[in-house]
Amino acid sequence: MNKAFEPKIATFLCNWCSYAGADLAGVSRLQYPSYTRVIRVPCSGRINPFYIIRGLYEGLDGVWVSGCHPGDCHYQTGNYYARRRFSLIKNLLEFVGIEKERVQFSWVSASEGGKFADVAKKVSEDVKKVGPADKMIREKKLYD
Amino acid sequence: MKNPYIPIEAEVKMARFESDDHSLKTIDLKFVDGDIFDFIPGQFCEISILGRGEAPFGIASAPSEDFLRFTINKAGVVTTGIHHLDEGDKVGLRGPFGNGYPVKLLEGKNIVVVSGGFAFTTLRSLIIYLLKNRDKYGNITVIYGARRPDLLLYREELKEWEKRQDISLFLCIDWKFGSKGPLEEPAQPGWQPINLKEPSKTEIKKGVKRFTAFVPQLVSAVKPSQKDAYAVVCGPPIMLKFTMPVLREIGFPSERIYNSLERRMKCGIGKCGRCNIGSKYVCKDGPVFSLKELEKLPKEY
Amino acid sequence: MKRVSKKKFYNRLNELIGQYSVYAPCGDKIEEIKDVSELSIDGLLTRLPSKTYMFPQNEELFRWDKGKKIEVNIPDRKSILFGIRPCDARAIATFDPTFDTEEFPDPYFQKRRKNTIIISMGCNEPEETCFCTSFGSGPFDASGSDLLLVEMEKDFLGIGREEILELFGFEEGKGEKDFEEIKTQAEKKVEKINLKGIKEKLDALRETNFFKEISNKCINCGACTFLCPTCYCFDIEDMERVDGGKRMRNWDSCMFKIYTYETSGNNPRRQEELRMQQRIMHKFNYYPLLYDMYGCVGCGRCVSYCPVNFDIREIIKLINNAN
Amino acid sequence: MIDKIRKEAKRILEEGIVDVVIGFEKGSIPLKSTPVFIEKPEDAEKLIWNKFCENNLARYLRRFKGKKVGIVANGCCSRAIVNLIIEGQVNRDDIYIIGTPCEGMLSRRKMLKDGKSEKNVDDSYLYINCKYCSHRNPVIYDYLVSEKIEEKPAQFPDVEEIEKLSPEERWTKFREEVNKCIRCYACREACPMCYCEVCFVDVNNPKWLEGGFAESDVEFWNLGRAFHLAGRCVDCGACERACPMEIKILNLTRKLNKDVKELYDYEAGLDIKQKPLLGEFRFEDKEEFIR
Repeated sequence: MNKAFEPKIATFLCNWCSYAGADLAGVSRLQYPSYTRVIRVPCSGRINPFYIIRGLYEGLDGVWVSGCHPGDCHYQTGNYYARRRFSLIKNLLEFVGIEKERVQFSWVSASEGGKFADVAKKVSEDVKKVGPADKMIREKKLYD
Repeated sequence: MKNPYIPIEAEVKMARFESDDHSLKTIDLKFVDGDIFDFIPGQFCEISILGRGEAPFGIASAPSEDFLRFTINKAGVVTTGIHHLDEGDKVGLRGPFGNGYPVKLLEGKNIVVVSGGFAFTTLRSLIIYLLKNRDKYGNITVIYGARRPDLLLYREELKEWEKRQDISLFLCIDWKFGSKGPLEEPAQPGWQPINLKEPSKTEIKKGVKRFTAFVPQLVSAVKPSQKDAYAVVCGPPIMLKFTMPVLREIGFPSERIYNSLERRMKCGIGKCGRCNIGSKYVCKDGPVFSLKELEKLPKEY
Repeated sequence: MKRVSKKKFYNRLNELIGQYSVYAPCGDKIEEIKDVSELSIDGLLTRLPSKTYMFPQNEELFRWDKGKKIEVNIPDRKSILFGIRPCDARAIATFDPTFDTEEFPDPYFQKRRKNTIIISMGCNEPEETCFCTSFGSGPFDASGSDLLLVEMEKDFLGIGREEILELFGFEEGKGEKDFEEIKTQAEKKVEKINLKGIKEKLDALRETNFFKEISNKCINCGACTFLCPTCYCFDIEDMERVDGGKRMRNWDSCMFKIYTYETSGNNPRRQEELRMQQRIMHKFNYYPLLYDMYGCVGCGRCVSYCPVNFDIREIIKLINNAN
Repeated sequence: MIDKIRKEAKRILEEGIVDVVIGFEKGSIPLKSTPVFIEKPEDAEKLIWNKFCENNLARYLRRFKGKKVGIVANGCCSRAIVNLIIEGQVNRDDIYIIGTPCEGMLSRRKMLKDGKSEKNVDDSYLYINCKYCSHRNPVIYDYLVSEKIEEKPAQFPDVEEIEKLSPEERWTKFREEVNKCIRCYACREACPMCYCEVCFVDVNNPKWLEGGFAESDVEFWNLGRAFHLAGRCVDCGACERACPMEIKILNLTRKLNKDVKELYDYEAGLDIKQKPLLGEFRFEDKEEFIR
């Protein structure tokens, strides 16, 4: 592997805040690594923790979930519920030995284009630091 | 050694939706290499879409036709995959499996075909087979019902059969938009109501072929003669449950009622173990059983 | 009686590892060994049954590449299955009528079966969960194995096919008397359950409430069926990959709700007792009816590993008492 | 204690308070007790209570919907009942709980391995969750068979030990354990809280994971099942005891219990009025891990 490691990061963005934040980052011409693969969701509360496990199972190097700041949820309380689930799944994955850098969470509002770019940079750096995922991945290829 | 797990490649020659709501799709298949195998009406094939899985479907075409026809309801993963198929696409096919209808036994006899919903597929195969060998068989009565007119399969052919003299066809529907419970009035214009409480008292006028009723009630109203006749029944479990007593009432002994069953299947060759009723495997020893055989087996169907 | 010293036998086995793939108990499982030193046959039964070898937990039926071109690989290699117990060896024979049929032979099973020499090891010290003698068999039953070894202090006594005995250098020797003694001692330890007429008894019980009454305890997990050496139910599943896919055959269990669940939502065996009934009937009614043999060999795994101690021996006794 | 259980079971059956009593009877193999369903008062003599009543009887409650059920329940069983009531699976009025304070169950397999018998066994043979049990007395009951015993605070030294390891070591440990899995789902079926009509492994749309026995699949299954018990696990250990392959499933569920306790000061199944952990929130819930 001579090529520099380019991680793949599944990025779940809340439609009402982080997705708009990403948009703003783009419109403002802010630079951040392009390793993220964005999936728009209606709310961070939509994230089934199984999505995160499934992401790792599919061989992604990282999973990043971003939603609205507490109190700002479009559906009033979705992110509060999500917060409990996230902390439990994060701890559980860490407990079984998945590097903690692989699963990341953030609150980014629609006006925080700068924060979005910053977090994206940090997440990418973190994932890059721990290297390609090698745990829990299902067989990817049959033929060499 | 022939490997029974390997599907043979077949091409979709025709694909069309059968019902208005696009829940039923008919596909015609031909093998990429070679001709179609010989089979008996009532047998089934395992259609596989590589990557999605495979599922058993009854063959709806007759052995005399040069394609294999299947009509498939969209329900699960494989059937959804099949619904996405277009003409020219390839699928895998294994078969034919099962015993099929006892066409040899039926020779020289009158035949009553009772069917409900999209279970009509294998019966189409049977009816076309019977019509092809018309001189070998006695009277043919077909009673077929579905929820709505558009859920009746093969409507072009049904229209044709309605006109024919050598087959008496009775159709029924039982569903009308916004209605709850059984219908006493026509569900659609042209569909005659029958007395639902005491269907056997309904007088069926000659030439009337379309009714508003459930299948068991229509059977009771039509009263096909049991004399020298065999009944072939295929339909959803609830229809079977109510049709059997009606047929018995008319006087069909259980050894002259044939029944095509369905079960969850995986292998189709009597190995994977799930489709058994008692010691019989529906895939290998069935799917067609006489009621007499079924009575001997546990009441699991 | 043919006999050979243990040392000589193991040396010979080691020599054969090049020519044959040798599978033997390693801890809980039966695995391929590269050297005799990896063996661990001290325990009586491996936790996982012999079918893990003959009928693996998941087995590839075929695979396809991007162009959907199908490719079948059936391993074809001479192998030795060494060190399993006689009950496990006989269990392999119970697969034959299902997988070795004339109409639809199963090439995966057949090939492996044909290529395998089964060397089983008699049980000098059967466990209390064993009930193999109930099936007219016993801890030293050689049927089902190509060679049955009887462990003596320094030697193995061998019962089995001539050419296999020769392969391992067995020589004529004494030992009948010792063997008889070991055998009677061992057989005494095994519980014998009355199976007479169980098929007819089950026929009579089928329409009654019997199974509903006894099955409350069963939690419908698959532990018994997965550890059973004679249970062969399987599921066929496709696995898609970026460059193709494969169709796999995985173990399945009649104990699972999903096992008979049809797409329409209809489930003929929705109730727990029906699933339990299926397991018992399959082993003691359908199998005798269809193939004239029991679908059980009395290894006792389901007895010792059942989470709720739903003892198949007790069920048979209940069946006997119910009539 | 056994006498009292029998007497009470007999009484409630005779007086028609319940239709069936779920309890334990002597098992068919040594060091094992097995669930029993008593319907006739005279059969109440079969009931026993000892150190080998290792199943969680609350698992059976859903089978007797519409019937009045008596159940012999220790701490964890009663907690499971509470949880089932909270989740609307059973009705409190239909259940008559014969509470049995419990000093822990003994590990049958460990005893057999070491050749111990009932007589020469000590507390080191207790199941791990029994050893650190924080609710030895039933939390709800209609009848208590003996004096309540002293409670200890919840402890998780076993989990802490694993937490101290490096990620790689933890992963190896997890992998080693989980790869024994044969996916017989005994853990799921033995668990009183695993009652889903269709389990996530059985769903084929979305198909969360494949049906094979590959490492990744069994890892997904074990993680997924554990996570489904977050804030619901009553730490009865039925899953681990049921596992024919002796996988240490409790490592995962106890880790979750520890987190739940530390982060939200929550323990499952203590009070009928409790709300499910993931069904409520507090504004001040911790969120340091979120950027």
